[in-house]
Amino acid sequence: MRVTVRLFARLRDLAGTGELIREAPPGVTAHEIWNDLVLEWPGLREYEKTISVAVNAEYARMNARVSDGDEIAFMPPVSGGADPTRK
Amino acid sequence: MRVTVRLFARLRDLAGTGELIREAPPGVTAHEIWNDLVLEWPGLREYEKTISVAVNAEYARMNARVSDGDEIAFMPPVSGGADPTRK
Amino acid sequence: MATPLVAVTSEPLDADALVACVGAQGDGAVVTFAGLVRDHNQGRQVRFLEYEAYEPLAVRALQRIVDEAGEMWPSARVAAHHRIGRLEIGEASIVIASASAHRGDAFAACRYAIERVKQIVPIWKREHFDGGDVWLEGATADPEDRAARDKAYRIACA
Amino acid sequence: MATPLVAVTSEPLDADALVACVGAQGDGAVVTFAGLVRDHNQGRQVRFLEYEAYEPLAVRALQRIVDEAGEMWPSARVAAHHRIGRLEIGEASIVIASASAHRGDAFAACRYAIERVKQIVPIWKREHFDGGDVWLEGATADPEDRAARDKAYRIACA
Repeated sequence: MRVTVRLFARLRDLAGTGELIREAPPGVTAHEIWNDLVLEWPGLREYEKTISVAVNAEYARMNARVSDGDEIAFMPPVSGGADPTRK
Repeated sequence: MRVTVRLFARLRDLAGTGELIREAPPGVTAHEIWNDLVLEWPGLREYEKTISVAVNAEYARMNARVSDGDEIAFMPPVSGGADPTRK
Repeated sequence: MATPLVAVTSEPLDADALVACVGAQGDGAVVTFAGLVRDHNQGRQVRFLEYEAYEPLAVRALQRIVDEAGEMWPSARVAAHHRIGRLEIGEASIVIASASAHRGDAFAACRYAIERVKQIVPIWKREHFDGGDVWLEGATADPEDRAARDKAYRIACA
Repeated sequence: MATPLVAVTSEPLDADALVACVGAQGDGAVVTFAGLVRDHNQGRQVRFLEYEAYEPLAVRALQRIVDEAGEMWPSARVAAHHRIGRLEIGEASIVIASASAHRGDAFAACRYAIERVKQIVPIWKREHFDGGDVWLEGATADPEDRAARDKAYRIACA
């Protein structure tokens, strides 16, 4: 099956792309997709503990199973608003 | 000596005037002026414990001594702003 | 003409002008409060309100509040305008703006200011309702009352 | 066209439009919060900011926040718009408006909303400063995190 992976902000910079298509076996979890990304772009590893994940534009858990055609988004810690955000 | 007395909001309604000139002996206190007003308009008496006083547009105490030409303002409890004010 | 930080006016209030006069490039947070005339109060159908002020003292009291807020939250700048005269339902009788680099200070200073306005600014409202009118009375104004000031500070939850 | 309660937009934000869309005649208090781009951060001279969003999820997260605030302060109605794209110094990246019959609720709901925006809305800012740029990162977004929500509620000091 095929899923669309979305990457945002610094994750996008590290991977050099904000959107990619991945082939994955049925029953794969978001976490397994993430692990594949880390193999390809080791710089992503530092986000292992701090990313959020969404499936089809709804927040999900890393152990969520994804289906053919799903959009899986990985997101670094958020920084909306205007006043200082501590790194 | 002569002083100008200012009355606001319901005090003004009770006295039927917002401004009056009073003759008073030197050394008179704001409280003595108030007492004179209450003699004239007994309806003011209910404000004895809740009025504020200002001398020459500065908050003062009821025992403040006033001078010739001073403006003495007596003010009921305030109700600025917009949302409900409990009576 | 520059908008003054404090004013008592019979003209409609302009929140944007207040924001402009407290805002500066160093600030990350701007909080405004507007108090609007409600169409009901204590079960009465309100027709309109009429505000009266002891103007020179009201302006001084507003300035005192702005200064107090600046002492307590030095990063914040506060402006406050109160309207007087006849106000229709939905119109703003008071607008306060507060700017700070820190949103917590901007919120606290704004909240503190409205609490203090209701404590110490010599302004009164007469409610005209279906069937009559009544002067509303809240707090005995005493700017030196430490307990009142402390209460406003606690409510501001700094 | 009616202003939506929540939005993620590249257009300049309009606080007055937000106030209009939460305001109603029964309300006595309207509180707004605007977050402005600061000209400095952590000792760096900021040139401009660039905001990026995962838009469909950001809109849902804003809606969630508006709903949460409405549950906690049933008298309050909240609207929140976040801007994305390039923002210059002094421009508003977020505007929140809150209306209630009670000023305490209006303040609390507005403050709660901005705290939650910073916790769970998938928006990121890249700071362009003299000499480079850097992505700023704050909180790991987890709308189900009860501790984060409780923290926002405590800060709102209801």
